[in-house]
Amino acid sequence: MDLSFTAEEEAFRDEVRAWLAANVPREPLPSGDTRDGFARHLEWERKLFDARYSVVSWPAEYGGRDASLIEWVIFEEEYYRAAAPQRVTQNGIFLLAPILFEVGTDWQKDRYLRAMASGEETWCQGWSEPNAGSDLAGIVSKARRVDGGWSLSGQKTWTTRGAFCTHLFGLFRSDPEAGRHRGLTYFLVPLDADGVTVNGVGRLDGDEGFAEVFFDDVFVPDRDVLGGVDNGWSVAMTTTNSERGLTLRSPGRFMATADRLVDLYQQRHELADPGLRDEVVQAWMGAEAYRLYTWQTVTKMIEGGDIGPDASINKVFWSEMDVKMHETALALLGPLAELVDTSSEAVDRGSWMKGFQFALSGPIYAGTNEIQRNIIAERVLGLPRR
Amino acid sequence: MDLSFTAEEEAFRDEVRAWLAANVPREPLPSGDTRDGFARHLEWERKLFDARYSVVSWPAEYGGRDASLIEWVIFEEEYYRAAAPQRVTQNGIFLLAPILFEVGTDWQKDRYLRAMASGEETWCQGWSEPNAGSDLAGIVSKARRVDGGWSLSGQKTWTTRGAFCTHLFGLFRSDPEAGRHRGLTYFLVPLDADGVTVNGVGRLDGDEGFAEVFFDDVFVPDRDVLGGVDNGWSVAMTTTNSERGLTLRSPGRFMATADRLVDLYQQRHELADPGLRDEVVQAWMGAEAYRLYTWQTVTKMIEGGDIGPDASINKVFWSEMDVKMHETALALLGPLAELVDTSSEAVDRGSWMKGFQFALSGPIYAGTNEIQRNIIAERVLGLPRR
Amino acid sequence: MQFSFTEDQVLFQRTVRDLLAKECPPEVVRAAWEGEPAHAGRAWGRLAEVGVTGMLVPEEHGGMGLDETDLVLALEESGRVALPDPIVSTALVAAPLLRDRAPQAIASKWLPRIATGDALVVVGLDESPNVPSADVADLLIMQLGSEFHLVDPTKVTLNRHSSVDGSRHLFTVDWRATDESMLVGGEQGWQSVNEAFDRLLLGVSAQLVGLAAHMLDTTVTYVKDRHQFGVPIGSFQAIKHQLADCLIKLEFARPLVYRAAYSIATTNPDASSHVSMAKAFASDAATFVAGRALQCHGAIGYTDEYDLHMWMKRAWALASRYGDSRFHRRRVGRAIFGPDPQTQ
Amino acid sequence: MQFSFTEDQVLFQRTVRDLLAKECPPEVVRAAWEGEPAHAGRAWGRLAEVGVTGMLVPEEHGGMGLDETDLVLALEESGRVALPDPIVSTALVAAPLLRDRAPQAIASKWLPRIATGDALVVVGLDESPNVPSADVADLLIMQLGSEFHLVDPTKVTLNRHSSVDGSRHLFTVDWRATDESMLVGGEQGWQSVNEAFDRLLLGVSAQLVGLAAHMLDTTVTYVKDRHQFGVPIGSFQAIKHQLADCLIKLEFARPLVYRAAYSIATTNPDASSHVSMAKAFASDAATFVAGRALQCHGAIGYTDEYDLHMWMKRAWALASRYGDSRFHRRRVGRAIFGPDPQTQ
Repeated sequence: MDLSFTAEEEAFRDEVRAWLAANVPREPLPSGDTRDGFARHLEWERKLFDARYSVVSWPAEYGGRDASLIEWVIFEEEYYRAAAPQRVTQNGIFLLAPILFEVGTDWQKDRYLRAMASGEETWCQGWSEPNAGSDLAGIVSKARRVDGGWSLSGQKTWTTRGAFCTHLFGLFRSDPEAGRHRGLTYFLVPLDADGVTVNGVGRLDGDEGFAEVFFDDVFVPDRDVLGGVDNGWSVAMTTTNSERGLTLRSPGRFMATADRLVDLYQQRHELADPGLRDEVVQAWMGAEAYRLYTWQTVTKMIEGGDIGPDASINKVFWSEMDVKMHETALALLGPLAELVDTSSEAVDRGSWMKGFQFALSGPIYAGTNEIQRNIIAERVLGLPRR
Repeated sequence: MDLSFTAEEEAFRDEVRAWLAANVPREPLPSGDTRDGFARHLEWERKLFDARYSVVSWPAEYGGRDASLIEWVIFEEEYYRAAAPQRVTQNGIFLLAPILFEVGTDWQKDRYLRAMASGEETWCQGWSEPNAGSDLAGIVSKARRVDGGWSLSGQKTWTTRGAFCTHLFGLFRSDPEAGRHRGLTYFLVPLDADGVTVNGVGRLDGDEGFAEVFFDDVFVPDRDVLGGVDNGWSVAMTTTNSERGLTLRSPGRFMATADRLVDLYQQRHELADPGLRDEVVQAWMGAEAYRLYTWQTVTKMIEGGDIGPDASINKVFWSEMDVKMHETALALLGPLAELVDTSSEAVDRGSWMKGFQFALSGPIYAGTNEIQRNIIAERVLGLPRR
Repeated sequence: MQFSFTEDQVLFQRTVRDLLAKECPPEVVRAAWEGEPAHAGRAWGRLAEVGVTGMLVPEEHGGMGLDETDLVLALEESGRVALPDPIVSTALVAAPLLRDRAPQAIASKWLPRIATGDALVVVGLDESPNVPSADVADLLIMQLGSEFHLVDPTKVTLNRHSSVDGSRHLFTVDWRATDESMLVGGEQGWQSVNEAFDRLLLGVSAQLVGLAAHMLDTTVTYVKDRHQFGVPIGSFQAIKHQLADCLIKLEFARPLVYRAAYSIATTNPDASSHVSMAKAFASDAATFVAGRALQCHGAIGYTDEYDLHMWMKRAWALASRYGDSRFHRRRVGRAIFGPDPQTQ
Repeated sequence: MQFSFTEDQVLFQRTVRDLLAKECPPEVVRAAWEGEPAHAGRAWGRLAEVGVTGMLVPEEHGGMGLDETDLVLALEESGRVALPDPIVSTALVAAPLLRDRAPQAIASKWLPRIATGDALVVVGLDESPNVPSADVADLLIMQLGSEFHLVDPTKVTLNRHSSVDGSRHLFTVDWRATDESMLVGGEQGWQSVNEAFDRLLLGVSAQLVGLAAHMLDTTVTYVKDRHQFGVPIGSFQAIKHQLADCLIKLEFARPLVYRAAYSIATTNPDASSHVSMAKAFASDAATFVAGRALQCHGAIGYTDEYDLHMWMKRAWALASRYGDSRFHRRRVGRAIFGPDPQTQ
């Protein structure tokens, strides 16, 4: 056990911190889940890429720095500490790229990774359908064999930032005869292909960040099948682990929230209930626990271990902690909690209420927490399925 | 809506209060769930009976006062406010008697009710078996037809105060061919009958209050079948409603706990976390909510309504509130919480820790809270069974 | 002791429910989100017709001359449909304030108009400087310390604020007190301010219960209908237990709200404590149900096309305003323990 | 950055686990309940043989000369079996106190005996006047304000107190300080007291994690086996989710405990905060798991014939002693916010 950082790691941290201090926009960007904000975020992503900070852990040939997992976590800690913008490229970088590295062809890697890292091409996830949410095996969108490739038809829904992205990765039913989890294939699809229609859908937090995507006889060449025909389920489960696991929710995010909550408490504590101090400390400790748990996981991965269903433990913890932290903040705000404007009365432009609403999506997306608890009980504790 | 009491009701309250003030033992009796304590409690029950306070709502011919439901709740409020002893006769009076009144024969009522009210005969409930807990339909103890009656064989378990009582009421399988809920019969059995063996079992709170009861070819005459042969399930469900409902947990109990908690807070608040004040107030308000909910229920019953599955809502609420109240008390005690002796250091002779352990049985007995929530969801909200 | 509503009261609740289901469907709430001022729909007129706005207005002024136990169920219904109109302010706060404190001339001017639905009266308390629906008020009654003043809405400047609930149109009101504008002051003034606050709390608590009931109903319907893994998701125990918990919270908040109505109607000396208990339990019930409703809906609940979010946001706004549940536990605590020992 | 135990450390944990499974089965805990003094079984001798008691004793005194990260997993195992012996006090608190503060003669007298298992040393802190296992101590080290004193157990009067955990034999110790008895005092004394408290917290936290792990394991086994409604109760989602929650609490408490061990071993200036976080999370995890374990067992868990209750009660005792989770959050709060603003 050694919880200190090497001189190289500390130097990397200093370098990242200095660059962020010099480059992070002074004023927060508009939400990346709106059309205008998305474009503004892409400018920032480009800046990150040019400084080789957009994908630090990737190989240099795709725009990365070959950074270690430890350096990656350090980068993320600094990124959130600096209150740098949300990554609108995250679904590509964190969900698709790990699979491309694992099962993608050389053609696919060369074609897609660098453009993803630079933000030139942006990816959304096409998994959920109107009748396939928690039960992904209920997917009915079809892939029909045609000359030189496949023809896709059907509908995807709740596609985050789907209205602004250039590409979609998703599952389609390629063998209608096969069982629920079999006969699915994973495709890479440009959203400007003929037959694709994208409709933006508003979210409860006021952003237009969802989309419905319709496929009407959309041609996809064979080279854009990822991980083999009819093999989509096992490929998708790889993604699920990384979506649920540490990659999408780096501890820096919650440490930054906890620090803001401590500041808020210091501003508001004379007006607020004395019991809230206990909740603020609990939130702060929760972020610390999450940080340590992550270091444990990172060490395990470096030592060759696998995250596996532990990712579900992780996901339930951070998603419910995130909700709780924001609830504590709203309690500190009391009657001001509802204000979401930029007046002097509203605290932090109503960002806590906005953040609360965003946090509420945590226990739902990437597999609801009900599904995660089933996974923990069945795959980790070994309780019997029904 | 009229939340005031009539002059008669107020007079009844004053009379009860005065009698209790004059008669409740100054020193708490030893626990009624021990052999010695049980005997001491029976002395008290006799005193109550002699003053016609043991079963105020029963007809005068069985030792009651024909009191209204409202007077009964008033009596209970005063009883707990006076910190009067736990009722060791409660399983007979609150669980069996309502059924005797409803489906019992005249012979049964004359034979059993008065002796029950006086504490001369004491009743325990024989439902659970080693493999029939939440799933009561899993009962396997048998009743075999014999000349003039029935022969009982099998084992009952977790029988509260079974080691000290004189009689048992319980379910036995009279028709082995019938389905799970059918073919059960409800019997009244003296525990000194030939073939009955009772073994006391200790509980986690240190009392010997459980028993296993073994039946080896025990003869019961036909006149001690309650509610008809093979009709035991529907008879039992009547009991379940009253066990889960208001009769067993009168609001006075929680109001008294809340008042003690307020006192404890006033003693300890300088040492305790400031946030505990909020919890103490919440506990006090919870008891108040329970009291009002009970008045609503009582009004409904007086107006001819039925409690039905609402009893499950009631049971989940009070049982979890009771645990929470005791947890708050233990938090107020902090490092002294573990002390259960009579030293000056231990607060209230460790009664909060004892009460905490007792409270923990609430979400388990009389149908676990998991079963209760199923009932609420299926029978009140109408959600589909699986 | 009789803790139930009369048959007439229950029948009246049913009338109001049917009326609001027709006149205040989700599209009306959505219109308020789009900027349509509160009171734009036909609900107000119909509520006045059946007697809701004038429930507390004396009969000689054209009202029903009834009390808060008659009104509370109608307000619960106004919560159930997330009515954007200032019904609590007009019917439950302003009407009795004018009834009890206004000189005859003023009472005769405004009370009949409240009863007929022709006047919306909005009360602004110091406690909550963001006044909802001030833009549609025919009369503003503004608190200034121990005083209430009658303020002509045409003579004030309004500044719009944004609530997370877009159908709540909030304003700060820039107004000037004059000797003529004072309705009540001094000792009586403080009493009026406290009464107004308590009434506001009662009304908001009733609405929170109605909001919670609607969210629970909607979710029960959804989980019966929505299938995953080949079965309705409402057949999963994890869903069942969440919704059972919602019902428990709701069922134990209700009697506190009804008791608060009774205590105000009977001028119980503990009425302030009673409304605080109601507000605390109703706030917690509504925010709890909102959270579980969203979770049981999943992604569809997270869209703004689906109506649920409008109810959730109303619940968040009302639960946190006018004292959240912690605030009201502190208020009840002062009744139990005596003045706040903030020093402990 | 490498947050894991070495292969040797994990292997050693396994050795200790096997040893304790054999030498401290539930019957040993039950015997302590029946009044058998702690340390009556063979576990202590075997723990000494493999090096647990002398883990922090320098090699020149016959110990292993290792650190807290080497010891913490063994202490977790001592919690898993609810070991009644004073292992935390002897191995984790007394040994380094004597090592760092005692004059050579005293160190040479006691440290080798700790390492061989011949001496049980019990440390009594002012914070917790009920000292467990004082009746079996070969040496008492008693705090008096800023001082620690070495006290001969044959020269004290012990008064027994009862814990809800009958296997915890608690005593108040009536003793007299003399000039000769003082081990350390003054500024160094305060430092020693704080270090001793932090070490005690670390040990208790590790035991709480072990207790929680055992209760969860036991419950998982039970719910797989117990059938109701024709299926194992562990197949019900309501049971699954409760136990999933237990695992989550446990898994997030663990890294805090391990980090606290590391921080003490490396004399991190924030070590006190780190042990407080560990104690808070471990206490909450253990009491949560205790509650869920009982609920998932139902009535059988409520009997004293079944072993579960002994683990639950140890968990309740250790969670509430030496500062409960609220106490430690306040302690961490002082590190975050500065001195307690008790006046806010």
